[in-house]
Amino acid sequence: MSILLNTQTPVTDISIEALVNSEQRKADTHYRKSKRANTLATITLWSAAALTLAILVYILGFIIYKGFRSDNILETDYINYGTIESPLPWQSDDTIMIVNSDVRLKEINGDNLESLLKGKPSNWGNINEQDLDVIPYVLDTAEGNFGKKTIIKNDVESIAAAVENQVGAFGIIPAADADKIDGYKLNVIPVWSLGIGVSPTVLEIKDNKKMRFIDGDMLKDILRGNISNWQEIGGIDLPITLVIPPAGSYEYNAYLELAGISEDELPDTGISTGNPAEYIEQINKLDGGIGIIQITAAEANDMKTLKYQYRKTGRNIQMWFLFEEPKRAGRVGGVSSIIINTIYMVLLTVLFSTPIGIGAAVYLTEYAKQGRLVKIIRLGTETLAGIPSIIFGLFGFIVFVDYMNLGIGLLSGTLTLTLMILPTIVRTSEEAIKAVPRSFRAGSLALGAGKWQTIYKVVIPAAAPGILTGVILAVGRAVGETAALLFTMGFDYRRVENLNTSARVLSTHLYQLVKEGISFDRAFATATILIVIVLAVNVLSTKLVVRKY
Amino acid sequence: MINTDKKKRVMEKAIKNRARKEKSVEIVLLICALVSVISVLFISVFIFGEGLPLFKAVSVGDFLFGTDWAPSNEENPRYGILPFIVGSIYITLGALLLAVPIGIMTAVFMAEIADKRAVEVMRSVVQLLAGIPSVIYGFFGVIVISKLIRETFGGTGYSVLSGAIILAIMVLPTIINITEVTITSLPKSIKEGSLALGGTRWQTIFKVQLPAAKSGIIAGVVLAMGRALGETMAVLMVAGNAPIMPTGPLSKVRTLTMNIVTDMGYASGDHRTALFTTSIVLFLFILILNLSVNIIKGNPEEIA
Amino acid sequence: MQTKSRIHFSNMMKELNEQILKMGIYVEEAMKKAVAALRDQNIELAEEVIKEDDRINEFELELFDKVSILLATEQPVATDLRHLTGAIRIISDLERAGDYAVHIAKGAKRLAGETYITPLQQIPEAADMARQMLKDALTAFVNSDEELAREVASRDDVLDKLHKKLIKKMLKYMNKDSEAEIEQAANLMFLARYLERLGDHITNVCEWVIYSKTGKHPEL
Amino acid sequence: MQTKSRIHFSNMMKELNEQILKMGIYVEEAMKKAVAALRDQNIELAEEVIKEDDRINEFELELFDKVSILLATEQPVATDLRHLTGAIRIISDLERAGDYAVHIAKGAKRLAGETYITPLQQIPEAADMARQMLKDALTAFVNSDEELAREVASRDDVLDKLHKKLIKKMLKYMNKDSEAEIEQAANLMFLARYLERLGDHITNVCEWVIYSKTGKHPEL
Amino acid sequence: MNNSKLSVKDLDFYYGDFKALHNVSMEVEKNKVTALIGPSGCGKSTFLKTLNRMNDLVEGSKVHGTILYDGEDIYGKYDIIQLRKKVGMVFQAPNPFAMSIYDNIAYGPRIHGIKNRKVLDQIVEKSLFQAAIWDEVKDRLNKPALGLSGGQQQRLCIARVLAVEPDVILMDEPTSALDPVSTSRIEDLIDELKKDYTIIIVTHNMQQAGRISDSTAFFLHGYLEEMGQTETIFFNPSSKKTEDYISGRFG
Amino acid sequence: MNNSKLSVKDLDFYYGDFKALHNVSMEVEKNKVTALIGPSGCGKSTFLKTLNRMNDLVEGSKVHGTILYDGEDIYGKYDIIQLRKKVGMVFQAPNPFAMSIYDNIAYGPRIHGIKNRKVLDQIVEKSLFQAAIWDEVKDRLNKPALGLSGGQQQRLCIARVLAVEPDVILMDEPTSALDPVSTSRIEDLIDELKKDYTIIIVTHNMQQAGRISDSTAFFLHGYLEEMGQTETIFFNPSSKKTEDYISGRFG
Repeated sequence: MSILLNTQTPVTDISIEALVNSEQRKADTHYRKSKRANTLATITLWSAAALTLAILVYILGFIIYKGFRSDNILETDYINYGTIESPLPWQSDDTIMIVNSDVRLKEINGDNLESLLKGKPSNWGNINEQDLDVIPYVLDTAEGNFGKKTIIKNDVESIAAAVENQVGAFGIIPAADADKIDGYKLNVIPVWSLGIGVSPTVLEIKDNKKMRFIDGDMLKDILRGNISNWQEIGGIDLPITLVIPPAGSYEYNAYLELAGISEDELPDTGISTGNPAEYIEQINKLDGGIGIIQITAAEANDMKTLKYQYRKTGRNIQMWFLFEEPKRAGRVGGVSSIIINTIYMVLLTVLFSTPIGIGAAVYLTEYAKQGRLVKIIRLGTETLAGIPSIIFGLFGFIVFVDYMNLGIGLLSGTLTLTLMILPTIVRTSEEAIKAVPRSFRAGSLALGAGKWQTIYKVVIPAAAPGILTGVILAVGRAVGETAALLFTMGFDYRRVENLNTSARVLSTHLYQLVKEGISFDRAFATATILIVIVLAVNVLSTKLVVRKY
Repeated sequence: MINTDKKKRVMEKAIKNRARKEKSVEIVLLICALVSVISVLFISVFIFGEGLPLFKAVSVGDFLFGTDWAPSNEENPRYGILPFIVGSIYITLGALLLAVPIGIMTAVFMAEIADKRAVEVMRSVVQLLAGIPSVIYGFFGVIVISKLIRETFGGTGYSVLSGAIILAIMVLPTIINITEVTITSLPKSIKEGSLALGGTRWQTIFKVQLPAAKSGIIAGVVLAMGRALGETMAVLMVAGNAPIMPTGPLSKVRTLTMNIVTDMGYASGDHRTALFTTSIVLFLFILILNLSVNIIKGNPEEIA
Repeated sequence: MQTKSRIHFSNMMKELNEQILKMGIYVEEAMKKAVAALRDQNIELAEEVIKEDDRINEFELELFDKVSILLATEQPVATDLRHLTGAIRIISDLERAGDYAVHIAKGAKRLAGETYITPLQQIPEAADMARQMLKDALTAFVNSDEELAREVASRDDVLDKLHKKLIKKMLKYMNKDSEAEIEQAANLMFLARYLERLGDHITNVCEWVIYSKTGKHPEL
Repeated sequence: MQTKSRIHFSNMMKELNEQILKMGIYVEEAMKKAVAALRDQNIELAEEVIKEDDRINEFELELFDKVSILLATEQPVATDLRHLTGAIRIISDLERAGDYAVHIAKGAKRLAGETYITPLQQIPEAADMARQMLKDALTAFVNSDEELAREVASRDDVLDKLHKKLIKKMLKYMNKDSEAEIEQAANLMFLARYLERLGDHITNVCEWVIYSKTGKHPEL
Repeated sequence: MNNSKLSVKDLDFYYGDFKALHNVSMEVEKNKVTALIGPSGCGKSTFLKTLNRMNDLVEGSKVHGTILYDGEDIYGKYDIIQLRKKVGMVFQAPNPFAMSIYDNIAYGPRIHGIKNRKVLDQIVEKSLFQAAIWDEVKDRLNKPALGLSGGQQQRLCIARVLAVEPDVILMDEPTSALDPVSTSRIEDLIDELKKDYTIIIVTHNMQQAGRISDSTAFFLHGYLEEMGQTETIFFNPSSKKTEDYISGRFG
Repeated sequence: MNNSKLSVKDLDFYYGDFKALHNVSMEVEKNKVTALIGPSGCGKSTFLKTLNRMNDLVEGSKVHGTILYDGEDIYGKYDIIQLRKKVGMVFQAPNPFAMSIYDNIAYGPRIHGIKNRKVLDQIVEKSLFQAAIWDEVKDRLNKPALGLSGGQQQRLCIARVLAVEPDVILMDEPTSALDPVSTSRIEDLIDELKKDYTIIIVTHNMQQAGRISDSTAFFLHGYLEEMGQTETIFFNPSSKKTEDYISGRFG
C-alpha cells in the first residue's frame, strides 16, 4: 500500500524497493531452506519405517526359513558329494541300502551303517532322531560282523518285502540286484564310505595355523590341480602333493567324478600309483600328500584323514513333527504332547481369566462410581499389567506351588498366567465396553430396561468383537510367555495327565532346546510353530474388526 | 381385559426378579474387579515377605551397593547386587537409545507420511513385533545378534550390546504404538490448521504435532523402559549372564531379572531369600516407572 | 430426495388462504348488501353493513397476526415469504374495500328518504362488476394464478369508464337548481368514487398476486 | 453474556428507518407543495407534485422489497419482526398519503384559474397540521415511541373537526346559484376530504407504531 | 388443569453442589408438543431428563420439588421402570442397538416380558408404521439397524420407543445430528405423533421450536424464564431475555 | 470481471472414482462474503478445500479445470505454500495448537521466516485486534490457547490466519461448533473483516448465509445449482431446487 502512495517521491521509492527486495530475498532463502528440510525429514522417516519393517521381515524370515529348511554346515570324516555309489567297505562288491519308507533317512555313512548292522544302536534315534527300532536284513551271501538281531534272508525279494512292511527295517543288497527291488515301496539310501587321506605333515601346527577341514570346492580344486599349496586353503605353508589312485579302482572313478573331469584331464602334477598299497603308502609318505580313500582302509593303515565340511540342507519341520511325541528331552520325536500341553494351558487360562476380566471391566465401566475404590482398582490393574513376568513367576512359585501346595504343574502355571493376562483382558474389554456409545445404554434404560439387562443384552453383545479381540491377544501373550512358567509349570515334555503334572509348553520347550543346546533345528522348528500361532492370533484379532458405531 | 391383566402380572413379576438379580450381579462383578487389586497386594506381600528377611543377614547397603555376588561361598557368602542394577540400567538405557529415535520416526511415518496401505502394513508389522514371544527374540539374539557382535567386535558376542539391541527391537512396538496413537488422536484440525497457514509437512509435524503429542510420547518411552527393565528371557539368552560389573558395551552382563532366573532353580536359604530381595528391587523400579507413566498420562486428559 | 415435508407449514398456509378467501367473501357480502341497501333504500341493511364492518376490521387484524406468526415461527423465504408479505397488503386492501362498502352503506342511509333523481343503474352494475373482480382476484391469489390476476386488473378499465360516465351524469344534475338534487348528486358522485377506488384496491390485490408469484412489482 | 451482536442486522434496521423517514419527508414535501400550489394557484408546483408522486410510489416498492429481504435473510422475530411488518403497512399508508397530495395538487390545477369563493384558510391550516402529524408519527415509529404515537393520533380529532367545519362551509356555498361556485365548493370539499383521509392514514401509522412496540393492535 | 399430563412444581435439581435447575414449575399439556429452548447449559436438557428420571444415572444428582405424571409423583413411590415405559425418550444422536431392525423394536417389549412371536411381529409392524419408516424397512427387518441412514435410524429409535406403548415422548435435540431433509421428516412425524402422544422436545434450533411446537418454554441459567404459546413466545414474548435469545441477540 | 479475486472455471473434482464436483464455474468477488450452501454431501466443503488445495491431502483426489487466483492458475505452477499463505482457512471446530496464545498467532509468521521478536509482537497484537479478541486475551498471551472458550478459540484461529497476511479467508462452517452467542460474535467479525479480506464461507445454516453473505452459491449433488446475490437467492431464486432447499422443502 505504502509503495503505491509514495510513487511521487522517487527517492523513497527506490529505498523501499530495495527493502522489499531484501525482504523478498530473505523470505526466498528461508523458503528454500524449509523445503529442503522437508525433503530431508521425509527421507529420514521413510528410512526409519523401512528399518522397522526390515527388522521384522528379517527375524520372521530367518526363523521361519530355518524352521522349514534345515541348513547346517557339518563336518564329517566322510565325503558327502554328489551321487557316488560306494561299495560297503567290508565287501568287495557294490551294494546298496534299502530302507523302510517310514524311516527318515537320506544318506548314511559307512560307520553308521556298520554299527546299525552290528545292532548298536538298536534304535534309529541316534542316527536320525527318530524313535524306531532298527531291524537289519542281509543276504545270506553277505560277509560281515553282524549283530544278533540282524535277520538273514536268502533272496533279495524277501528282504525287499520285509523292509517294505516292517517299520524301522532296512536291508543291504548287491547293487547288481537293484532292478529286483523295483515296485517295492522303500527308499534307496546312498552310503558314504570315502574320506580324505593326507600325510601327517599336512596336519602339523605352524604359525598358529593348522589344516582342519576341507570343503567340496576346495577338494574339487585340489583334485583338478588348481591349488598347489595348503596355505591357499587355510593350512600351513606346504606344497600339495596330489596322489592319484590306481587307474580303474573304485577310488579312481570317484576321483574323476569328484573332480568332474575325464581321465585325460588328470593334473600333471599328480603322482600316479599302481596298486592300493602303493597308493596308501604314497599318501602317507609324501610331504603334503593327499588322496581320497575308503575310510576303513585309512583306519586300517593309520592314515590321517581331513574332516570334510559340507552344507546340509533339507526339510526341517514336517507334518510328523507336529504329531509325534518328543523323546529324550526333545532331541528325538516331534512336539505333539507339547502342543497339547500348550492348548490345555491356553484353554485353562482363558477359562479362568475371561469371566473375571470381563466382569471386572463391566464393573469398572458400568457400576463403579468415580471414587477411591475405582482409582484403587484401576491402579491395581495397571500395576498388575506393568509387573514383569519373572515376578509373576516368583509369586506363582511361592503362592501356588509352595503355599497352596499345587506343585509345579499345569494348574500353578495357568493360575500364574491368568493373573498375568488379566490386565490385558480387563483393559481391552473395558475399552470395548466404553466404545459402546453411552446412548445405547440410555436408549435401553429409557425403554424401562434394568441395568444388568441393558449390559447383558445390549452392551456386551455390542462390545463382543472388541472383547474377543482382547481375549485373543491375551492368548497370544500366554502362548509366548516363558519366564512366568519356569518355576511354576515345569518342563515335563510328556502330555499332562492332570492339573498337577509338570508340563512343558512350546515356549519353555524352545528355551530348553536353546539353553541346553539340544538341537537348533528343533529350536527353529518350535520357534516357527510359535510364530505361526502369533501370526494366526494377529490375523484373527484384526479380522474381528471392532465395530464403528 | 383379562389379557391386559395377565400382561400386567407378567410384567410385575419381571420387575421384582430384576431388582433381586441386579444386586447379586453387582456383587459378583465387584469381586471380579477386586481380583487385580488383591493380586497386586498378594504379590507385594509375598515378595516382600520372602525377600526382606535377608536384611537380617546382610545390610541394605551391602546388598544394594555390594559389587560381589558370591552366594555359594559357604564361608563368606556375599550378596551384592550392584552389578545387576547397573547391568539392568545399562541394557535398558542402551535399548532406549536405539529404539526411541527409530520408534518415534516410524510412528511419525505411520501417522503422517504413509498412505493407507503402508499404514496397514506397518500396523501389522508393529503388532507382530509386539506379539513375538520374548523367548524367540532371545533365540534370535543367540543365533544372529550375538554372532554379529562376535564377528564384528570379537569376544563371545554375549554382551550388554547384544542385550540392548534385542531389547531395543522388543520395546520398539511399545514406543511406535503409543506415539502413533498419540499423534493420530490429535485432532486432524491441528494439522490442517498448520498446513492451511502455509506450513510444510515437516514444520507441521515437528512444530505442532510432536509438541502436542509430547506427554504421550514420554509416557510411551517410560512404559518401554519398564518393559525393558522387566524383560527376562531374551536378555537371559544373549547378555552373557556373568555376575560381574559390566565394563563396556561388549562386556558380559547380568541383570536383576537374569539373576533371579539363573539361581532360582537351585538356591536355598539366604541365597533364595536374596533372590526374592532382588525381585523387591526390580518390583520397586517398575512401580516407580508405572507411577510416573500414570502421572504423565494424566496430563493430556486434563487439557483435553 | 423426495419428501413431502413441512406438512405443518403447508397446512398453515392453506388455512391462511382459506381465511383470506373468507374475508373476501365478507367484503363481497358487505358490498352486495350496501348496494342493495342503496338500491332498495333499505336503512336496516345499510346499518347491518356498517355494523359488520367491525368484523371485517377485526378479521384483518386477526389475519395480520396470523401472517406475522407464520413469519415468526416458520421463517419462510422466497415464494412463501412473498405470499405472506403479499397477503399483508391484500388483507389491507380488503379491509379498505370493506370500508368502501361502509361508505356506500352510509350513503344509502343518507339517501334513504329521497327519491332518486334518476334510476340507479350504473352503480349496482359497477358494484356487481367490482364484486366479481374481487372474487376472481382472491381466486388468483389462492391459486397463484398470474394470468387471472392480469385479466382481473384489466377489467378495472371498464369500471373506470363506468365511473366517468356516472360522474358526467351527476355533474349534469348538479347544474340543476334543486338543492336536494344537487346534494344527492354530490352524494352519488362520492358513492361512484368509492366504487372506483374499490376497483383500484382490487387491482392492487392483483398486483400483489403477481408479485408474490414472480417477486417483481408489476404495473397494472 | 453481553454482546453487541447482530451488528449487521441492526445497521440494516437503522438504514430502513432512515429511508422510511426519508419517504415521509418526500410525502410531507409533496403535501406542502400541493397545498402551496392550491393556495398560490401555482399550476407548475401542482404538476411537480403530480410528477414526483412516481418517486414516492417507487420508493414504497423499494422499501417493501427491502423489508422483504430483511425478512428473508435475517429472519427476525418478536419486536424486530413486528417493526418490519409494521413498516410494510406504514409505507403503504405513506404512499397513500402521497396519493392524497397528488389529489390535492390535481384539485389545485383544476382551481387554478378561478378566484376562490372564500379565502383559503382551513385547508392550509389542516394541511400544516397533517404535515406536523406525519412528521411526528414517523419520529414515533423510528423511536418506537408509543406515547408520541398516541398523542399524534389524538390530534386527528382536531383535523376531523376542521374538516367538518369546512364541509359545512362548503355546503353553504353549494346552496348558492353560481355554477362555478358550486363546482369549486364541491372540489374544495373533496380536497378537505383528502386531508381528512390523510389524517386517518397518519392515525394508522400511529397504530402500527404502537403495534410494533406492543404486539397489540390499538384502537385509536 | 385437567389437560395437564405432567405437572412440575418448584423443581430444583442439583449436580453435586451445582444447582442446575431453580424452582421450575410447568404444566405440560396432553397431546401437545412442548418445546424447551435456551442457550447451552441453561438446564433444558437436564429438565427433560428429570421427567423420566434419566438423571438418576448421574452421580450425585439430587431433586427437590414434585413432578406429577397423571397426578402421581414420579419421585415418590412410582416405579422407575414403569415410568420410563410410560415416558419414553428419543436422544440427540440416533442410537439403534447393534442388532437387527426387528430386534431393536422388539427389545422393549421383550424386556417387559412379551415373548410371543406373533405379538412381537404385530408390535414391530405397528411401531414402524407409526414412525413412518415401515415402508422403507419392511423388506429388511433382519438387517442390522446400524446400516440405516441417520434419519432412518432416528425414526427407528422413535419406533422403538413407540413399541413399549408410552404416553409421553421426550426428545432431546432429536434432529441436531441430521441433515435438513431428515430433519423435515422427523418434524413431520412429530406433527403426526402428537395426535396420540404428548411430546416434549429440547431443541437448540429456534426455528424448529417455532415450526413444530404448541408451547415453548425458555430456560436461562437454570430458571424457566418464560413459558407460553409458541406463537406468543416468538411473536410477542413478555421477557426481554426471551426476546433477545430468540432474535439472536444477547445483552 | 475485474473485481474477481478467485475465478473457477469448469472445475471437476474426484475422490478416487467418485466425482464430487461437476463442472463448477464461479467468480468470487473481492471484499465480499460469499456463502456456499447446500445439503450434506453436496460438495460445498470439497469445493472450498480446492481453493487452497487442502484437498491435496486426500489420497486419490483429482482435479480438472482451472482455478485462477488473481489471474494465476493455482493448480499450475503456483506454489502451494504461497497459496495457503494467501488463501487462509478457518475450520469447523476451533483448532488452536497446544501452545500459548502468543505462539499460536506467531506460528504462521515464524514458519514463514519472521524471527524478530518486535515484529512478531506487532503482528500478534494487530491480528488479535483485528479478530476482535485482543481485549479478552491481552493479559494472558502466554497462557495456553486451549484454556479459552470455544468462541474465543475460533476467533483466535481467525487471528492466526490473519497473522500471515492472507488475501482470502476460507471458512468451513466456522460456527457450527459454537453456541448462539459466540456465533453472533463471529458473524459480526466476518462483517467487519470483509472490508479488508475476501471471505468464502461454507455454512449449513441458511439463516447465517442470509445474514452475513453478499453472494450465495447453492450446491446440489456436486453441481453449482445457482449462484447470485444473497438477496436474490433468498428472496427470488431462479431455480426450483434452490427455493426448495432454502425454504426447507425437498421434492
